[in-house]
Amino acid sequence: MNKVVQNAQEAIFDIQDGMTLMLGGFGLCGIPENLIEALVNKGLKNLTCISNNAGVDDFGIGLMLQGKQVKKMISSYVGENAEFERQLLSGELEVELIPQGTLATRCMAAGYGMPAVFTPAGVGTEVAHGKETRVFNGKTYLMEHAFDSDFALVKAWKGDTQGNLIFRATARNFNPLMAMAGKITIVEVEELLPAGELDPDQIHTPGIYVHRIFQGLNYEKRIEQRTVKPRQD
Amino acid sequence: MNKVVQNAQEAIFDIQDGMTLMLGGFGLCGIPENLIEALVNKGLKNLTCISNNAGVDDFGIGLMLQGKQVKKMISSYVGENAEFERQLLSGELEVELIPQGTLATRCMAAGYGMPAVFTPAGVGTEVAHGKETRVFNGKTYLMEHAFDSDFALVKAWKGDTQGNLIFRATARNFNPLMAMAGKITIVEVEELLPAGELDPDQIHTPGIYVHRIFQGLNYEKRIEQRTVKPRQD
Amino acid sequence: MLNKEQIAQRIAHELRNGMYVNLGIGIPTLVANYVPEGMTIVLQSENGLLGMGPFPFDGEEDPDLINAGKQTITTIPGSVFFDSAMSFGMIRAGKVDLTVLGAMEVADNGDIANWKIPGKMVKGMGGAMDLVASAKNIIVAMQHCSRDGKSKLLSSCSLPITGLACVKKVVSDLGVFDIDHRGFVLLERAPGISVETIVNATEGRLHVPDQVPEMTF
Amino acid sequence: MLNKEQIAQRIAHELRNGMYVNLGIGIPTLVANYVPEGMTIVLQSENGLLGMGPFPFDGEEDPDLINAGKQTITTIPGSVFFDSAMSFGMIRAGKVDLTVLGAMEVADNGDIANWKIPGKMVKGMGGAMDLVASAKNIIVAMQHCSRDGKSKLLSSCSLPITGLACVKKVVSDLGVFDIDHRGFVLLERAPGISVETIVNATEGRLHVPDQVPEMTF
Repeated sequence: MNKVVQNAQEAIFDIQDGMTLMLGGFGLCGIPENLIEALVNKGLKNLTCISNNAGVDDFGIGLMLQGKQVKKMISSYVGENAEFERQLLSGELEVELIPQGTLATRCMAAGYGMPAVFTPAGVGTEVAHGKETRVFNGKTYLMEHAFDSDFALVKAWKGDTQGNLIFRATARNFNPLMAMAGKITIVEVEELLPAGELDPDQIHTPGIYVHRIFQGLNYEKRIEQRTVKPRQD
Repeated sequence: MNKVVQNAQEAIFDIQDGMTLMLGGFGLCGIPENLIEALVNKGLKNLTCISNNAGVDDFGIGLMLQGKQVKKMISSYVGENAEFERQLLSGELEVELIPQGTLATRCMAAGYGMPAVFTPAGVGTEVAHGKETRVFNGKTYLMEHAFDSDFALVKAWKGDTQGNLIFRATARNFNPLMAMAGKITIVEVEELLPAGELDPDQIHTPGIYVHRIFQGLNYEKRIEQRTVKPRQD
Repeated sequence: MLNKEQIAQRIAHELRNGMYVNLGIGIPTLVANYVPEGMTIVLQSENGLLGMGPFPFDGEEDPDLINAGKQTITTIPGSVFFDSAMSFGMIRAGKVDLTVLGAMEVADNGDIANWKIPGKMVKGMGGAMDLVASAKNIIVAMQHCSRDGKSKLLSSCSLPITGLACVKKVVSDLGVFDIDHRGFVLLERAPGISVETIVNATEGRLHVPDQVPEMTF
Repeated sequence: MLNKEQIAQRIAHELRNGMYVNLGIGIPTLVANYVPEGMTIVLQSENGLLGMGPFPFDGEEDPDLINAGKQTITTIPGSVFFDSAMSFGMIRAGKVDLTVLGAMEVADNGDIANWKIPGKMVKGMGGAMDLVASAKNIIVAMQHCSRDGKSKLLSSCSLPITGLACVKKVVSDLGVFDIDHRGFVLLERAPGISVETIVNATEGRLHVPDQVPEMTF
């Protein structure tokens, strides 16, 4: 039971060209910054990335797009990224857009061993093309399949040496779902603690789902839309 | 937004004969003691109860069986209860036994708006009779439907006035799943706090799923199998 | 004609105490500014938060705490965080009482199009398809006509649709409309807008009752 | 013949460092007492716990902390609690490395019956059907024959089955058996038990290799 690795580079040693990766985060919130940097440095190519968004031009998955590492994105929203748009329009990049709840639920299905789930999202739209529909209680649902990915790359707030994870605020988002869904799950945490330091009642992801864990460095946590209100004083 | 009621009696004011109730707990661990007592006192009849177990002769749902209030039990294991056995063999009580994971997942499906889920549990057994099967990746699954219940009766450790809940240790079990699944969800807690007293990162059940909440009294928390080891000293 | 703030203000009349509400990006977000005094509503943000508070004070932004529009926000007493599967689970299970969305087009049977303009950049549907497929009560905030004067309240959507027969009410810059078997049912006129103006601006089936009051704020 | 403790002790040889293991009620529970020195395994209890510790000291029982057999237990550093859906989710997703169960009957194709005796009281399957349908590796701990001497290693189960073609290995009081296309494959004999005794006690197809060592502890 040795899940702790030294850093992102060591953690991704066996990720190869052409693989399918899940990457946690919503926008730039809760993304695995260290792991993305390691993927960029390693120069892997032809990756399929399952992630709600595709980062911005110069941060997050945007960095992988800059390096033309991504063959296909499976996302719900990709509108923050000019390089993304260029590659899409030029045909360099494949994109599969799916509803956000479908994305989340297909991750959960993988983590819970459910091969398929039913959702009404996308019924009657182009998302439904080629998919099986089914009526329950008079309402139509699409059958959507669990994701099948080689690796899940996840960012948590705190973790322990057994791989137990706690997320913080809305940086939770897709992270615990993808943590459950990867054939191999790699987690970077802001703080890595000895087993026993986390309250067993308050762990979001049990370590049984986690294969490798390390403490990340130099978190930038860039904000996409800084919205504030003026101070009264 | 007034979810707080005074006690169990007030909380169950509109539960009627013949309704379908979900009751949280595993064995006697984490059962809604106050709500069960109120159901017994009210003398409701012909209830269908969805609960992993049926209590013991003189505690938990066993008290409702003593009062012949239960028409049908939907459970995974009912072996701790002699009165249960008597009523079953005499034909007074209907019982539907389903796998424990199927019970849990059918609750979750209701709470997540998924009309049906697939599980391999029970394939090829008498549990599969009359159920649709389907093969995914060479493995056969049963299609199981989300539960449809009138009320969910839940026991949590701490809760706040908005209905946010935290469970403790293995008293969690089916409670958060049933909390999500009830058309109306009633929760008894050991400690009821003002909104804002619970850490938003550590809430197991968001209050959006909870309709009524109260602080329970006189918890007995009976232990079914007291297993201990001798002290060394 | 109503401006964006007034559309939001009018939609706020639909709020009821204790509602759980999901507000989409754009005009819907503004609705939060018009919650009536003394009323409690709980805002759901589909990226994983119930109980969304106002923007933070300058300097107190938390990069881990954003809404579905990726804006920095705050929590309030009673807030809860959860993952995206539970977030859309509660949406799909009908636990959110009211959803307010923007739209490019709405049809008189309640179809909505708000995610894609073919030939232009496609940003994706985000959570919109999940919301429209599951919400019990959907109100659309929108401009009645495009900049070149074409009606966006149609007999059928020309753009790729987001969901079928789901919109219950539309608040446009010209008026308030229910959608039922009669099509768009004109409930209220914007101040100074005549029924005739609305009739001319509406391509879809429009039912005009005998009395159409002017809206009040 | 092995006694219950010895069956558990032999099964403990199958443990590997770092395994997540679910132990059923009865003999399987005893396996926890024979984890080799220096090896770490994590016990999953399907009522919602990873990292099950030993029984508490007398007077320190916590009624909120029980295992799937409803016994009072303790946690260890690194323990986690979760709900029943996640518990069976991780079982269904194949995250539990080894499952040890008791059985009333096992067939030579791996079918197992361990939940019901028609005509007698039916207690229910609990989590057994979920476990056998999903576990990657199932070892059965059982008595080879019933009290009246009938084999419980059969060509097909006579009792209502719990799951199909799922058992990978059987440790009985007479020996250790793999199950593959040849049926029961005799790997080891219990001390002092002859191959002939095992052949006579096994109703299902039995493959006997040339060499069948006596098991060691």
